Amino acid sequence: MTVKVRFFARFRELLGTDILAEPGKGAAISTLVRDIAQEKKEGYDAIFDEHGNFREFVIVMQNGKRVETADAGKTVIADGDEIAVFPPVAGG
Amino acid sequence: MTVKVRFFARFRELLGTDILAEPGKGAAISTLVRDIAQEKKEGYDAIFDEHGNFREFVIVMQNGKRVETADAGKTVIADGDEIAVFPPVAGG
Amino acid sequence: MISIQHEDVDIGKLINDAKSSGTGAVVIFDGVVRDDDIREMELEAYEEVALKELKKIAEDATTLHNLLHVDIIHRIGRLSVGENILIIVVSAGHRPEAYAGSRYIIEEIKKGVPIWKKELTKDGGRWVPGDHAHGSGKPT
Amino acid sequence: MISIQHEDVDIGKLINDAKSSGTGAVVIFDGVVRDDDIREMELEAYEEVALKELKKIAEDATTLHNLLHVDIIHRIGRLSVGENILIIVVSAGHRPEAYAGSRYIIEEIKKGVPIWKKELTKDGGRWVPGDHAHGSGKPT
Repeated sequence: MTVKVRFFARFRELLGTDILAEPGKGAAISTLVRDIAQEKKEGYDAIFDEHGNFREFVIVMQNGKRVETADAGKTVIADGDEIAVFPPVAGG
Repeated sequence: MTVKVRFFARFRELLGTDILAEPGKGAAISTLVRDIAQEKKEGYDAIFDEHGNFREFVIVMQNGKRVETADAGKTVIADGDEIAVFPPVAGG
Repeated sequence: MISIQHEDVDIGKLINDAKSSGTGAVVIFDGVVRDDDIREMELEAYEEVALKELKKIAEDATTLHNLLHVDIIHRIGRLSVGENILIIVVSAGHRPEAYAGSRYIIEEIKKGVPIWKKELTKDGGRWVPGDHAHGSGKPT
Repeated sequence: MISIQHEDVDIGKLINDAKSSGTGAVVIFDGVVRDDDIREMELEAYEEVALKELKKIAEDATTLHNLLHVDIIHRIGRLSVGENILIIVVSAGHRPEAYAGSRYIIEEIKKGVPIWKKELTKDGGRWVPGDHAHGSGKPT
């Protein structure tokens, strides 16, 4: 299955965006994001803490709806999903 | 001496405005306004109550500064004064 | 610009002119003739005094709310439904000041500036009662 | 009009279009690039989600504050000092609703809409930290 991962703002600068990935069936959001982020240490460190958990301020969305980062380890990805990962917003 | 009396809004409609008057030396504001208003009963009744006192909501200014209507009976007019009498404001 | 005038103004131009390098927020209030079953509205001012009071309100708002720029344009004469009555433009470094400054100005105008409105309806006219029964500010 | 776009807008035209027969007050918020020793600002949005959230905020503001019309235009891309970032136009029958509705919209945008700003200075760039540490709203 194919999913798209979008990083924004600082995370985009560090990791790129609109990344197409092909996770295995039953993969969790956190696993997918961790695998992609691991390719660039600075990007990984921006998003994950030393225990491999999402940093407190990181926001994750699945198809435009927020997923609590604490739940991202058990939230399963479906084919065609769009996963977004970004730092706190600053619009307006 | 010559003074100008300006009525605004409803009082202007009833009594006119920019009225030049020549009160005697030592005349009080309330006396001046009463004399002018008396020429038209409806105008007089709009400004004064049955005891000849300014109605509670009436505002009086002498040269652009407010005079409490309770004090208008003892506030003396000077040559060249501009006296304004108007109902509550409704700008904005 | 603080003004009492018959003519309308170009609000877009006022906004541009209100900006300086420290401006982060501009708040504009535009009071409009509302169609309360009226044909037109007639506005009248004690112009010299009203203008002086508007200037004082602008100064006080600037000090109290740290504004960078203030415009107040109050129109008089006959205005149709939908026309601008009062335009207030304020700029500030940040939004809380801009909102608070704008609101301060409109409330002070309602409270004490000698301006009156008459609604012209098909049955005649009706002077609008003020928001504040005792009108034009405190004695000075 | 609810929009996320690169182009600026004609605020004067938005104000005119915001008026209907029941309109007594229009309040406009214009957020501007402030000169905090920067050259330019670069804005980025998660466009589809941000637009959906702006529409939701406009609907909620309309219901909560009895608004007659709402425009929200949030610009993205590179903007210079003094340029408009965010324009909010609301109209209502009376001023308290117009002010409250306008303020509600800007605060909700700050709280939760996925848009980011980078200040471009002579020494490089700096992402602006949000007002709200935890960012984009509540989980739904």
